[in-house]
Amino acid sequence: MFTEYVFHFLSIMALFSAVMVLASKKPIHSVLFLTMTFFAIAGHYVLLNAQFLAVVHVIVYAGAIMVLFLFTVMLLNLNKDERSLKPMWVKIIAGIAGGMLMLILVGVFREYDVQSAQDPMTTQIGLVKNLGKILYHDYLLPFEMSSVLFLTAMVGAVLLGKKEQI
Amino acid sequence: MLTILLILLPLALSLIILIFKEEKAIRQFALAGSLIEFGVGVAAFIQYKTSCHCNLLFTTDWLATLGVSLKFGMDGISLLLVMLTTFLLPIIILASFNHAYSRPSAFYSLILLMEMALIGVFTSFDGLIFYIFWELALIPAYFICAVWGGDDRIRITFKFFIYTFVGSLFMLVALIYLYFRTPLPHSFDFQGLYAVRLNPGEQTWIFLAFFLAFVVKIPIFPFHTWQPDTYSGAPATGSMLLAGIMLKMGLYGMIRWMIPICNDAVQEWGGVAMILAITGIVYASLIAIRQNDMKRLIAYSSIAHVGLIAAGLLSLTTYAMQGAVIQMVSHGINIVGLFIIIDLIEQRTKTRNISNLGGIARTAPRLAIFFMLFLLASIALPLTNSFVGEFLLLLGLFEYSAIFAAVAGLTIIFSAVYMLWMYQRTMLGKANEFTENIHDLTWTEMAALVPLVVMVFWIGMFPGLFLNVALPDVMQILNYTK
Amino acid sequence: MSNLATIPIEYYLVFCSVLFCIGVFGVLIKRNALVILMSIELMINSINLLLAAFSAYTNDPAGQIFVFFIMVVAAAEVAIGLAIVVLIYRTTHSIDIDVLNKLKW
Amino acid sequence: MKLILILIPLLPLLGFLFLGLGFKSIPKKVTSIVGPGTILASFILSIITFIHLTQQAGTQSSLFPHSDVYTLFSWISIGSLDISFSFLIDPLSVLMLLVVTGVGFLIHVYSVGYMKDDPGYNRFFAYMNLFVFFMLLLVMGANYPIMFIGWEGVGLCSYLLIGFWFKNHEYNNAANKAFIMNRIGDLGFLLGMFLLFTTFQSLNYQDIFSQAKGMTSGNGTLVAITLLLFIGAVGKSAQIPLYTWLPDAMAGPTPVSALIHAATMVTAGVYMIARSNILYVLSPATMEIIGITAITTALFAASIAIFQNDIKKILAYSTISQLGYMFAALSIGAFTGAMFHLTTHAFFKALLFLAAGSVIHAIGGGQDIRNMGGLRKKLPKTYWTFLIATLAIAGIPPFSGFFSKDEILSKAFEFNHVTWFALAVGAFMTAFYMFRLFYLTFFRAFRGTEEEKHHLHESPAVMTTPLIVLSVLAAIGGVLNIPVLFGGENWLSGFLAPVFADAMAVKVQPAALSHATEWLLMATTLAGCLVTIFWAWRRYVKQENGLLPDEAKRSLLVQLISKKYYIDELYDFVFVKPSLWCSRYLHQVVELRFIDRIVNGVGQVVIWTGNTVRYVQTGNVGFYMFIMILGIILILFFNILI
Repeated sequence: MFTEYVFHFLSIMALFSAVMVLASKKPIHSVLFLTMTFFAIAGHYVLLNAQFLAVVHVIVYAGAIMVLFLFTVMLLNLNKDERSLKPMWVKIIAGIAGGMLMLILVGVFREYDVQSAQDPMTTQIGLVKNLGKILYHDYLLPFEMSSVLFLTAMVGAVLLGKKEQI
Repeated sequence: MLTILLILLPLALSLIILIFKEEKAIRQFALAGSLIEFGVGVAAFIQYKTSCHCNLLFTTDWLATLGVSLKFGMDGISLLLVMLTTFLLPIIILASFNHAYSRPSAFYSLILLMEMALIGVFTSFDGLIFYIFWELALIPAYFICAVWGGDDRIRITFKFFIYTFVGSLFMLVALIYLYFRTPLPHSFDFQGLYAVRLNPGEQTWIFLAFFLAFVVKIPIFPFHTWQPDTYSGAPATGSMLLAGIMLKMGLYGMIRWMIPICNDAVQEWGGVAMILAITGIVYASLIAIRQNDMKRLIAYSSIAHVGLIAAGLLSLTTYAMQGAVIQMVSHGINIVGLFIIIDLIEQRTKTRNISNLGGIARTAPRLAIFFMLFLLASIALPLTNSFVGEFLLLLGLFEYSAIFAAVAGLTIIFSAVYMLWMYQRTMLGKANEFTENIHDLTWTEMAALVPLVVMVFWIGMFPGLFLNVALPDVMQILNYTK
Repeated sequence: MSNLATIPIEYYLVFCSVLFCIGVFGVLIKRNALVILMSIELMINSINLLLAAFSAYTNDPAGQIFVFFIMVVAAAEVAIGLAIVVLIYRTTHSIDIDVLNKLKW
Repeated sequence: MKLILILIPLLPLLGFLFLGLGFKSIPKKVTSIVGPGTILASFILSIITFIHLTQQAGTQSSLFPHSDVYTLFSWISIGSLDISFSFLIDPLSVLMLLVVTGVGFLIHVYSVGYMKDDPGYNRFFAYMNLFVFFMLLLVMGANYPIMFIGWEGVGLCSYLLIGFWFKNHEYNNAANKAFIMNRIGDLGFLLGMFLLFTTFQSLNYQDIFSQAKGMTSGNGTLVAITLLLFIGAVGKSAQIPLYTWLPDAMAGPTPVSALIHAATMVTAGVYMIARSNILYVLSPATMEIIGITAITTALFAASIAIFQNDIKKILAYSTISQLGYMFAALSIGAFTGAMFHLTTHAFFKALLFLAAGSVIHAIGGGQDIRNMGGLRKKLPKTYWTFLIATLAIAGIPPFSGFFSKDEILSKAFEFNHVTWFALAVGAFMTAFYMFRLFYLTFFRAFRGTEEEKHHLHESPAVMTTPLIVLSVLAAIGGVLNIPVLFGGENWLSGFLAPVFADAMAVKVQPAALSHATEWLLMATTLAGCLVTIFWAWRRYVKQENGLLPDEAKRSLLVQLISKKYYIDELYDFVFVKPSLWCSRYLHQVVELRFIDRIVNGVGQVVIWTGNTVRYVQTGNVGFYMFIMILGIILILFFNILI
């Protein structure tokens, strides 16, 4: 029962802060609310006994990505109010679209019948040890490749951010 | 092994040639390379004739999970066409020496690449590989025409490219469909594709898809309109490659893929297709009568000739099939000869218009003699190569339907009309300001033409060698239709 | 823990769908490129979570590995994306996507 | 023996290759030896073959008596189609061999003189040798395809030689016309061959004829075959409706007209039908068609000849008319008569042409007989030889033409009186126009220009010697087949009998004529001929003003005839113009405006679509995303539905 409460708490927190990301007028508020969402999701990971992911998630998202967002907002002084939101009809259409998408997603997933072979709370696959084994054994090449990807992204970001014309 | 060498050698040459800078070196290298390639072709021919009849097969897995293997080989029909390709290439290269093409290394590299692709088309025994080479051949052709062509080349070449490309996409669809009908594990191997049993409805669709691809390439009326434009817009070398060898791809495709795979549909719809082809013969011949551009005239005559070949193929008789095979070779030789002649005239007089020419026989008699020889060959005079082909084609057609043969036979009248008209207006009569001071053939030019003439008469007088090479395979193809 | 305490996977499905749709909604209504990027992060996260959930429920580590890789890609994406935003801002002094519509027909 | 047979056609071919490849570097003297020399050698070899054959006669026991087939190599061989390069030697082909090489040799010798100053001297002999080669293939071939090789080959040489003086486009047009008309016939021949093959599964004479022997008369397939082959003969031998090329073909040098367009090539059709005699005998319907065509041609061409003024054109129409005689003879089954007339015709018509050439040579190029006259004194040798030839063609005994024509006429009378009458009228007309030509050319005063008059001279010996030899042949050629009536033994009939034996066995023989009837017929025709000759003499030698009739005064019919019945114009109007128009129409309208427009239209539709649809790319990212979401929704939605 306890886990269920935790689940509901985390879910509501995530959804609330997600909505607030959109509702805030200032980008800086959005960023902060987004950080909250991420923490809630990290909680979910813990709940699924995926500790490794939880840690990585916090480090990458809350640590790295959010900092990037914050830096961007602050350094460029972007933290202005949105002068004009999109017109109302766009919002309505967007709402309808998003709602329909949700309905359909839920509809699709309803068909899905998972045979839970494992209690998610006790599964061991999420532990660092197990994941590490798999990551360094079965997925060694992609893992190494991802470092190349990072390198590329880094070079790209630096090049793009340079002041002078390339 | 020789088969794969035949494919790889031009590829290697086409890459190596890019490092040369000097034009002369490039030309000599290209010529020498193509001659070596011809030597390899001859070696393959001898090996095929003397020892094995083993199809000179080369197989290695490529995309094993997809059932695609690099399977190359040559049966008699492929062998003849490969021989034609390797034989014509040095001649085409030699004939291009008079032109100062810009960026020669790229030009000759493309020519050699094209040779590789063409040989690939003729030797691949795997559906997907066949398709890949089929499209690969289009790329060098496109660039040769689009970069070194004449006026309005971009538009013309684009039309040519899109037209033939769209046609071949249908073939790809057909091949993939067949692929999924092969028993598990799926395979593109031609034996496997032959073995697919299709119901009549499917056959018709597959037939249509193949037919569309080949009919555009051949080309058969009314899908031919890209051809006269392309021939007249392409550089001389490009026209020779297109007309001499590339047209044969479509006909070869018919023999290798369409007839064995959709045999019932060919029998059912062949009549309609033949009517198209035969209409094309008369239609193109009639149009050729009034053409003023020599290249266009030859283009229309070529439509008539290949129309006859296609009609013969579709009649599914042994004679016509044999005739088609031999005529493919002959047509390649003759049309390259004619294009060389036209090119020589154009170089000397700076015009291709029949109305501007005349009296060349007086100023350049050797040129006139060679022109006459190729002309005779192309109007199928007995003892020249085309006669053997057209005789067999018409005989086969006659077995299928006497009416078809009679109408298709009109080509021998019409071809005489337009060819002699062209000869008369260009070679005979009085010389004018264009033709007064032209010089006769040089030794290099003769060197390009003489081998062609030798082949014209060799095939014309002793066709046995060539017929025997192809006969067993023709019979085998026909067996699929029974 | 007993089976009674287990959270049905449908909960995760619904939760993630809702989170995803919020992200979609955000993408649709916002004009600020930064916030749109954030919304995309939201969507990615909802998917990550779902993957992890399925992985846990079916005891298949591949799902979690993929989450890991998605994070890698997302980090790279954000880095590049923000760099582009910065660049755009520098050249146009705006990150309003309704203004950034030069790339058309 | 085989070697000899190979050499017979090979020698002219080698001659051609030597002269052709040697081009202009060969001195004229060498050419004058090589050119006729190869033909002479072939002629000698032909004589050897002839002797060989006559000695062998009777000792043969093969299916095909008195014949040998010599196979050189297999030409085209696929399945049951086995065409070998083989020669058939039987009386018929040997007769043709002798005619072709013999007359050919004389004409070659003549050409040495006639073409002496022509810049294309080597080329001329090269073509002539090539012609002889193909003609020999035609007559020696043991199957239809080999005959067809020769058939087309002689057509080619004819084309090359008619257009020999290629600077003049009129000559070239004539050459083209000849080749194309021949090609029309060739298509018929080709189709006939196909039908033969599909019927008999072979193209060898022996196989076909031995099978055909067993077929019933009037068999539909046979009729079709023979008709198709006859189309080929019509083209090659200039019968109605494909005759108009022959008069135009006179554009070539005169020896060419003599060799190709009188003595040999144009008789190929006759040879072919004689060769296929058994097929024709079994197709009475075809025979009737041949008969009608032939008699019409004979009379029609003769009537045109009466009003022509060009010396060579008259001879050309005369050739057409005489060929009509030969076909008429074939149509009534008188194969020997046809071959006999072919032979004598080769002699006297070659002679006529050569003599005419001598006349033209003397005048310096002019061919209009209205500008000739009085040449009897200046050109005595030509005059006498021409006279002999004219008498021969007019059918005056004892010259060769009399015997051959008489044989045809008497056979015609056996067959059908109307046929006889028509042919007899034709004979009278022949006598008339030939003597008109003769009188106008050689009698009365010279009517040409002073310059021409000054130029007049007898031709050199190299030209007159062949004339004399031919005139001897034309005079005594009749001995080949002197009828029983004159105490002869019909040698030629006996010689050729084996070839026609099967046909004769099948054919219903009408009752032989009594000697009295034969005498009567002979007398009738002879009298008629003499009367017309006399009339011509009255009109063209005696009557002062009748010499050059005023064009305007001519009656409508005469004008029609003198314009050659406007057949050329008719063909131009019915065939040439429409096909040119058709060509233009197809290209301008169907090709460019219709087919190409559809093709380009497809491209334009694509471009238009692209132009229209690209406005969807508004550049508004929100809009793109909206569309994307919509797409996802739709995909998922349909996924549920399906």
